[in-house]
Amino acid sequence: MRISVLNVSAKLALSGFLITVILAALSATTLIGLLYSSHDRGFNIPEMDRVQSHYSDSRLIAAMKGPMYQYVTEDGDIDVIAKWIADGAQDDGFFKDEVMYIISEDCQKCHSRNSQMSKAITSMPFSSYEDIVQYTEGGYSWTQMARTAHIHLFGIAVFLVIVSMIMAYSSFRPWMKSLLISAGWIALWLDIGSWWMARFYSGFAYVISVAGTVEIVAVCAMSGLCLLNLWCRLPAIVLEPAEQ
Amino acid sequence: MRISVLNVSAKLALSGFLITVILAALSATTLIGLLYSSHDRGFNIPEMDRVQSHYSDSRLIAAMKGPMYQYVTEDGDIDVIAKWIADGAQDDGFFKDEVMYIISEDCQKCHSRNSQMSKAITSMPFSSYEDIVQYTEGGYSWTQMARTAHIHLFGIAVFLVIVSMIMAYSSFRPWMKSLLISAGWIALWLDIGSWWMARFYSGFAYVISVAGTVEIVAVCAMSGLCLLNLWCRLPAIVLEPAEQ
Amino acid sequence: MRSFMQTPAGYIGSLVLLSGAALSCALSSAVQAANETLTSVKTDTTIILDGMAESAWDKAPELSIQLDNLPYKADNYGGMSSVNVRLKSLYDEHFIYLLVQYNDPTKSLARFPWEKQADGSWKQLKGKDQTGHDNVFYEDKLALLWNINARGFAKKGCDVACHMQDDSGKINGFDQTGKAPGRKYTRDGETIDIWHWKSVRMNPLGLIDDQYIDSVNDPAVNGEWGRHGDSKTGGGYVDNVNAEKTGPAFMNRTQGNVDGYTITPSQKTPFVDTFREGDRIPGIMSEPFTGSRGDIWAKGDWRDGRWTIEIKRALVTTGENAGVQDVQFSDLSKAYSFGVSVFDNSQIDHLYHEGAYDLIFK
Amino acid sequence: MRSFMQTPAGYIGSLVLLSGAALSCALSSAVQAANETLTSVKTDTTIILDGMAESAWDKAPELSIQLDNLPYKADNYGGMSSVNVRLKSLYDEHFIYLLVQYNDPTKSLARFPWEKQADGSWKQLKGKDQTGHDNVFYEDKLALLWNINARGFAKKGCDVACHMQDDSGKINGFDQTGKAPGRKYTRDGETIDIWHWKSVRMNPLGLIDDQYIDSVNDPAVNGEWGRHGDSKTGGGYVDNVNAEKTGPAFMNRTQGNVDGYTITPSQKTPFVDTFREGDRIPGIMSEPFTGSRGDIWAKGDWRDGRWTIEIKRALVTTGENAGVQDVQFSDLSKAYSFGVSVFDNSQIDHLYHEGAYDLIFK
Repeated sequence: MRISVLNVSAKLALSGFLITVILAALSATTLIGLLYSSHDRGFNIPEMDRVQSHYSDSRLIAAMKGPMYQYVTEDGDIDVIAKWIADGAQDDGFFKDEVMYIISEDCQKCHSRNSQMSKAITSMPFSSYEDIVQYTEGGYSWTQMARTAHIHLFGIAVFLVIVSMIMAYSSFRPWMKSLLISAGWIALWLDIGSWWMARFYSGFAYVISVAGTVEIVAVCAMSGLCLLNLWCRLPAIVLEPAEQ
Repeated sequence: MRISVLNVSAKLALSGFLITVILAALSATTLIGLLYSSHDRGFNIPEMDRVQSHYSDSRLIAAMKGPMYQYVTEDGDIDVIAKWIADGAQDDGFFKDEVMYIISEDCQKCHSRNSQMSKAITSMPFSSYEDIVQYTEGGYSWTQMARTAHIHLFGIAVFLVIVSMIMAYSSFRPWMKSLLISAGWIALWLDIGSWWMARFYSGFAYVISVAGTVEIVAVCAMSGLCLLNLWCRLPAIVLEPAEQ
Repeated sequence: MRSFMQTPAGYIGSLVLLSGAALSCALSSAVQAANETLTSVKTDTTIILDGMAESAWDKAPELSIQLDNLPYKADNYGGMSSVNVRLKSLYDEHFIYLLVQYNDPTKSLARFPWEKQADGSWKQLKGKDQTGHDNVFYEDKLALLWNINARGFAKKGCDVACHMQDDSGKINGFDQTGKAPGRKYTRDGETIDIWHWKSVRMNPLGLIDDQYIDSVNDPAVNGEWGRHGDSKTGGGYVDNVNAEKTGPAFMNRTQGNVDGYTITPSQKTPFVDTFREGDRIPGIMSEPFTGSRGDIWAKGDWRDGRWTIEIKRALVTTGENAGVQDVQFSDLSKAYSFGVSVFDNSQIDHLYHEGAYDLIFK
Repeated sequence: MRSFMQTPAGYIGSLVLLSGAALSCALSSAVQAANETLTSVKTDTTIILDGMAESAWDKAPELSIQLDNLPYKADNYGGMSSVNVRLKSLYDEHFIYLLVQYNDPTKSLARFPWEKQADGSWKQLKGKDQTGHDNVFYEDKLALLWNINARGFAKKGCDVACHMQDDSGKINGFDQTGKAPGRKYTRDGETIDIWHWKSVRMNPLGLIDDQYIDSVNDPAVNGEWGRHGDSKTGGGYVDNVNAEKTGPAFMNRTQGNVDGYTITPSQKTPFVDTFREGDRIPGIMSEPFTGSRGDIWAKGDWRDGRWTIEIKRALVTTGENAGVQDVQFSDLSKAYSFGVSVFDNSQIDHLYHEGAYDLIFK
């Protein structure tokens, strides 16, 4: 069976689905661009340091790089604190001499139980090791990960199996079909798996970006190719030999 | 038609789907284990009293049994407040004499607009009947239930119909296919229905647990069996006689 | 097994077995942890109350308690926001002994002293907060609360006696705005014993102010609500102020004592002004309590940023109203619930812990 | 191309190319936004310092800065909670000029005045807050802070010099409870220039109090910590109080001047009490600073709810320690970071903005 031999109604049904999937993929891409760039409108290329920060940085570092950046005296200060966290965030001499100095210069004025500054955050004091260490764990928690993963895996599985099956019954060469279908599923697992792995090694942020890109490209490619196959005559070069 | 006779592309498409469903089911199980246990990492067995409290207790009682338990003078105090809620949580003499006394002794020191205690929660005062009554409704409200149920029913229906259809066209014995497919759907209805029923009788928390377990087992079993059927030779004992 | 699994009934059976196993695990509930305990160990050595831990204390196990809560934010509180208190206990045939140690960077003794001004007049130094209580010119204090028969004390600790202002500034219906952030009282018929160690007023005399909390919850009955001193036959504190209230009435015979921020009977001398600007004279005079209120002995010593306090009391007291006002360690197989609190140069704002601890005898 | 795409390797290659392109875009990082700038424009007109903006100012572009933060909540602060400050700048061969304008509904000048009481005695009016600083009987002030070489100033502005009490009321380890909510000091070897305009004490003399911040962070070294007046050869403020501290020592020759809440040299007259109840006499006397501390000229005028202040200083100063204490506009191609702050009848509580602004010359 081939989708090209379906009746017109069925072709319309599949086409509606495939076009909607492409629109949804564009929306998702837009969302990712907004979340990982400093812009709040338009289509944006995600900024790698933000992706990395979201998936692997502790709340403390993410805040210093993000919303609290204006209060950081120099970028090197963030590196000092990141080094301390990477070394295990211990209550050691380095913490007392280096980290607390930066915290007291850059954070404590507002992050203090008694602060009366206009932007005081008395509920999140940074006065002691105990106050600070709770913001040093990086990336997704187990609960966040489990919640986000189950929603995305179920949701993506459902539309991707339909796209894949349409692709499987298109007239393209078998290697093209197998390649795109496999790429879609494997990229999905790599992407979501890396959300979690980035917590342990920030390099997985690159896997997230590449796998996410492959995922979007594979979905859009399959949808686009199937649409062509439904309504157009295709050049022989892309078709399965039996179809030529 | 049998799924075992599909072309390789289609087998890849279905396999990607089935593996993703199993991964998603594992994520959901992890999430449930984290939500209903006292742990914040790893894979956990849900604790029954937490399940029961989540689905049937009011927020006030759930807090007194859970995170705020250390501030409750005696367990009997929880029963007094539970009785008041069971009787309709009215602004009556019982409320003024018994309930407010317990609230003032056990809660108000921190739950007060002006509290300066170290653990003050000024944003959630318990000073008056109006302050308190909003935390007395048990379990899911109609709105919460309608919202949560429609999301889960639509979402689960879509992936479960695909899993079921793949199962239906597998080579297994008809009774196995019918059993697993029925178990999946019936467990779903029992599970979500009990979310609501537990509001009236907390024993339904057991139904939620059993039905949820059956649901997960059925989905994973169908997915696993279909994967085997797609790529392996199976022993005759499990196959439909015509296939042997 | 094969034939069992082959039937629908067998299959359902397996499923049920599986879910049952999962469920039974789920049903096992967590065990609640018991209170942490301070173990009192029998001793046959004489314990000398001098604020220094002799070797006899080495055999007593230590209980460490973190105090990191304050009941209110005094606007001029400059004290510690958390402190770790370490406790040990010994006992012999007649007495129980406690050793209390905690770090406090400041030895605070200047409790409402008189200070001579540039113009020759005298001024009593005070630093009141928004509730009218001092956190600047006060003294270091420590309180141990022992449950006598208060409901919930074994679980919630001192908190059962603590009543803070409600949203309208009232406690039990009485407006306390600007008067007190909270008051202490129990439920009807319940009492709690307080061992209130005061570094200025009682430490020089080697005593603790033995107090208790009962259910008085009306300031017309008692200005301190449920807080009372134990029954006494004599002794106590008097403000050191002349009839015109313009200066002190008495002074210490030897003014060189830097810790002398109270006037003890042996030091008491009529005031003669031969002082220079900035000189200080105690604002209070102390005489030893006699009777039930003076039946706990204690001596604290501050050294290198740390208070060490040794305490001694009869296991069973026999003073007036001892049954109501004092905890009685009459059954050494029982656990006795207590709480501990530190006042860092503060009149009422105190560092406390949540819950209660248990004292047991071994 | 056709044959390339036809092979599996070619197909994979295309995919990799695509993702690579997306990724390289993703790696490009965002450019940080520069500070907003105040542009100083060259003028050949003589600017008259009178607190009124002549037409020469029309050609200078305006920078508007919103100040809407306060460092602490003074318990008797009644001033503005936000204000918009508008700045312009001109320069000529030797001098830089600044025009500062902001709305302030109250002209506050009554800085610690003496007031005659009903019984004929004199009382100096004060209204101190919880930190011992006045917000009731004080004066309107403005401060411009110019970076000399402080790390981070170009990004964080005045904040780099600001140190507030920590949770235990300490700054750099020194207890500041009841003394000051915060202190100003820099890191070792760094200084910041302060142009501190004071409407009562210096405005009548047409000067600004030229100060600076250095790294002194110990009150034993300097009671004002890092804050200092520039080096001076004479002049300054003296409290107007008699030897008995019961009343003023001097008064203004003509008492009719409503703005006369300081006594200038030309007005200074020994105090003779011919006054009636409620009459006021300045609590302070001012003489013009000479030397580096007096090398900035300024005049402010309050009219219809708005302060207008004109300021003039040499582009390059040459007084004692000018290199350390003064910002030097020696390279007109450079950007000079600054911050601005308004004190609405407040001794230390000031409206400030976050970050820094840049002055450039065109």
